[in-house]
Amino acid sequence: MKYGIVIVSHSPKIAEGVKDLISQAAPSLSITYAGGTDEGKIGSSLENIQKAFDDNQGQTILAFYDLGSSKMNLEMFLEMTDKDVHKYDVALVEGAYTAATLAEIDSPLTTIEDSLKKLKIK
Amino acid sequence: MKYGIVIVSHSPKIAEGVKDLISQAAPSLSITYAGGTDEGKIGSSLENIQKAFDDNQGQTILAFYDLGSSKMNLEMFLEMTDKDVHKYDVALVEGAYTAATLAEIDSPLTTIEDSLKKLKIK
Amino acid sequence: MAERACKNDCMVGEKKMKLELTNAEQWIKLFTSKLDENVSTLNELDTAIGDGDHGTNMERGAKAVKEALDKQTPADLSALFKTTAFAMIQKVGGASGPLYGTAFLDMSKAAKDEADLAKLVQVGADGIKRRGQSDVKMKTMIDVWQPVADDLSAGPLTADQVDQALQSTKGMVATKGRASYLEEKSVGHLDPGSQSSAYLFDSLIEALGEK
Amino acid sequence: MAERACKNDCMVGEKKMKLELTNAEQWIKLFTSKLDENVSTLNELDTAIGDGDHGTNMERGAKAVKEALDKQTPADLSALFKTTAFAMIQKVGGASGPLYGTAFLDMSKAAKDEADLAKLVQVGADGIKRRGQSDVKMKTMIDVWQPVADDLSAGPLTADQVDQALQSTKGMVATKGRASYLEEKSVGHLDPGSQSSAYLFDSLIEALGEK
Ligand SMILES: Nc1ncnc2c1ncn2[C@@H]1O[C@H](COP(=O)(O)OP(=O)(O)O)[C@@H](O)[C@H]1O
Ligand SMILES: Nc1ncnc2c1ncn2[C@@H]1O[C@H](COP(=O)(O)OP(=O)(O)O)[C@@H](O)[C@H]1O
Ligand SMILES: [Mg+2]
Ligand SMILES: [Mg+2]
Ligand SMILES: [Mg+2]
Ligand SMILES: [Mg+2]
Repeated sequence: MKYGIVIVSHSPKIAEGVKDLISQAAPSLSITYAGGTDEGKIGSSLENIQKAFDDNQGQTILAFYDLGSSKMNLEMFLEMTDKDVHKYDVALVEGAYTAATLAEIDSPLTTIEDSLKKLKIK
Repeated sequence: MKYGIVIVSHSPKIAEGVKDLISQAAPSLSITYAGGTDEGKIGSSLENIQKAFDDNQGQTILAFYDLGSSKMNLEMFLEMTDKDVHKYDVALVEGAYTAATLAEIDSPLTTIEDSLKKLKIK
Repeated sequence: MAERACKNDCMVGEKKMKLELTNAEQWIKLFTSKLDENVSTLNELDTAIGDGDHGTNMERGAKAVKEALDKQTPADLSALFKTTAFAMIQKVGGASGPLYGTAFLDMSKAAKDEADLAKLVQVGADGIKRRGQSDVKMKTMIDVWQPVADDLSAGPLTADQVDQALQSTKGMVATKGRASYLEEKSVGHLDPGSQSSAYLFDSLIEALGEK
Repeated sequence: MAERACKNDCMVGEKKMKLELTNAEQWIKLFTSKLDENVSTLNELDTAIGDGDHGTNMERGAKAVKEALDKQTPADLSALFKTTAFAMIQKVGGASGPLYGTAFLDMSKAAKDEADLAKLVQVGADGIKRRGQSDVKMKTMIDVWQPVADDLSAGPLTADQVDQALQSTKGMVATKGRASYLEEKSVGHLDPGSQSSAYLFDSLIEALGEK
C-alpha cells in the first residue's frame, strides 16, 4: 500500500473517532492511531505511538497530532524510526481528513502537501 | 456561568473526546457536545445539536464543528435559536482547546476571538 | 399571485404550472421510491468522490418521509413540504439532510401564497445555496436544481433537461462539499447529490404526466 | 576529557564537579521522593496555567524510575540516566515525559565520555530545547535548567540560585506549552515544569552535600 495514516491524540476517543471519520472517505487506506497514555487516560504515550506505526501498512506514512506532548512523543519516535514518515503541523481532524481523501486515490505527495498547507496552524 | 462551549462533530467519539480533552484545561466550563447521527453513526443530527445547546449552561456559547454537514446543521440551529451563540470556522480540536483555556478564566470575547483568528481554516 | 410568463412554444398551460397537492403528493411518493431503488447507485457515486453514504442517507430520509406522510395526510402543499423537510432534516444524517431540508422548508413557507411550480423550485434552489453557501458550477445538487428551476420557468420540464443538468456535473471541479477535497481529481464523476436531485425532478415529471 | 575551567572564586575543586555515580544515584532518588511529596503542589501550579496534571504525571514517572532502579542497579552514570529517561518517557504521559526523557537520554549518551556536572546539565538543557523547540524566557522548565547549567559552570550550585531561576518564571509570558494559550494571563504564576526542575536541582545540591 502506498500511503498510511497515523493519528496521535491526547484522547483515545478523538484518535479512534478520527479514524472512523476518515475511513469513510478512505476505506482502503491503512489508518492506525495512538490515543492517550498507556493507561488510556488523557495524555500521550511513546509506546502507543510506536505500536501505531508498527501496525501501519503504508509505505509512506502521513502523521497527524493534536497538542504539545503528542507532537514531542511523535518527534521522539521519528528520531528512532527508519520508516518513511511525514509529520504535518496542521489541524488534526481537518488535516487528516484532507490527506486521507487524497491519499485514497494515490495522489502524489506534493498534491497532498499542497492541500495541507492551507491547514497549517501549528 | 459566563461561557459555555458546544462541540459538533460527525463522530460521537471525537465529540466526546474533545470534551474530555478541553475539560482538563477548563474544568469549570459548561461543555456539551453533539456527535454523529441520531443513531450514533458517523454524520450529524440537528436534534443532537439542539440538545447540546439546551443542556449548555453558558450565557455566551462558543461553538465548534468539524466538516460540512456539522456546519450546516449548526447554522440551521442558529437560525432557530435565541441563545447567544458564536460559531467559529477554526480547527475543531485546537480551536476548542484554545477557546476553553481562555474562557475558563473569563477572558473577554475579543481576547478569545483574537486567539481563534490564527486557527481559522474554514 | 404573479402571472406565469410562457415564452417560446409553451407546451403547458397555466393550469399545469400551478402545482396541485395531489401532484405534489405523488411527486414526493415517487421520489422516495426512486431513492429506495437506487441506494447502491447513490452510494457508489459518493464512494468515488465522497464518503460513500449518500444512498444510505437518502434512503433513511425517504423512509422517514413515507412514515410521516402515512401518519398524517397533509392538508396543503405547505404542509406536505414541511413534513418532507422535517423528516429529511431529522433522519438523513449527511449534508444532504440540511440541504434538502432547507429547500423543502423554504418551499413550504413560500407555498403559503405561491403555487407556481417554477417559482417554488427556485425558492428551493435558493434555500440550498443559502444553507450550503454555494452556487452553480461547484459540482453540487445546485447544478441540477438551478437549471431545472430555469427550465421550468421557460416551459415544461423534460427528462432530457434533467439529465443534461445531471451530466453537466461530470466535467466540473468540485469546490464545495466533500468532493472539493479532491480538487481536480473530482472531474469525471457525477455528483451524488445531483443524481438524487435528478431522481427528484424525474419524479416530478412523472407525477405531472400521470395527472 | 575536557579540562574544567574554574573562574572567579571557585569554591569547589575539580573532584566535586565530576559527578560520581553514588552522588547521582542519590540525586535521582531524592528527586523521586520530592516528586512524591509534592504531587498536589505541582498539580495546583498546573491547574492555574495548564491542565492540572503535572504532579500526577511526575509522580507516575517517579514511581517508574524507582521501580526500574530497584530492579537493576545501574553500572555507571550513563546507565543510570538511561534508566531514568526510559521510565520518564514511558510513564509520565504529559509533555514533561519526552522533555525530561530527552534531557536524561542525551545526558546518558554524553555521560559515556563526560562526567563534568555542568556540561552534563547543559547537555540536558539542550535536549529539552531540541525536544520542545523552545529556549529560555518562554516560561518553561528551560528557565530553570539553563540558569542552573550556567551557575554550575561558574561554581557550586546553591539553593538560592535554583530558587531565583524558579521565581523568574513568575513574571514571564508563556510562549511554549499549554500556558502559552493564556498569553498575557500566564503572568503571575510559577511554571509547573520549572517547579519540578527546581526539585530536581535541589535534590542535586542535597546529594552533593551529603557526600
Ligand atoms: N455546500 C454545499 N452546497 C450544496 N450542495 C452540497 C454542499 N455540500 C454537499 N452538497 C451536496 O450534498 C451531496 C452529499 O450528500 P451526502 O453524501 O448525503 O452528505 P455528506 O457529504 O455529509 O456525506 C453532494 O453530492 C452535493 O450534491
Ligand atoms: N515546548 C516546551 N519546551 C520546554 N518545556 C515545555 C514545553 N512545553 C511544556 N513544557 C514544560 O512542561 C510542563 C508541563 O508538563 P505536564 O503538565 O506534565 O505536561 P502537559 O502540558 O502535557 O500536561 C510545563 O510547565 C513546562 O515547563
Ligand atoms: Mg456522503
Ligand atoms: Mg456522510
Ligand atoms: Mg499538564
Ligand atoms: Mg496533560
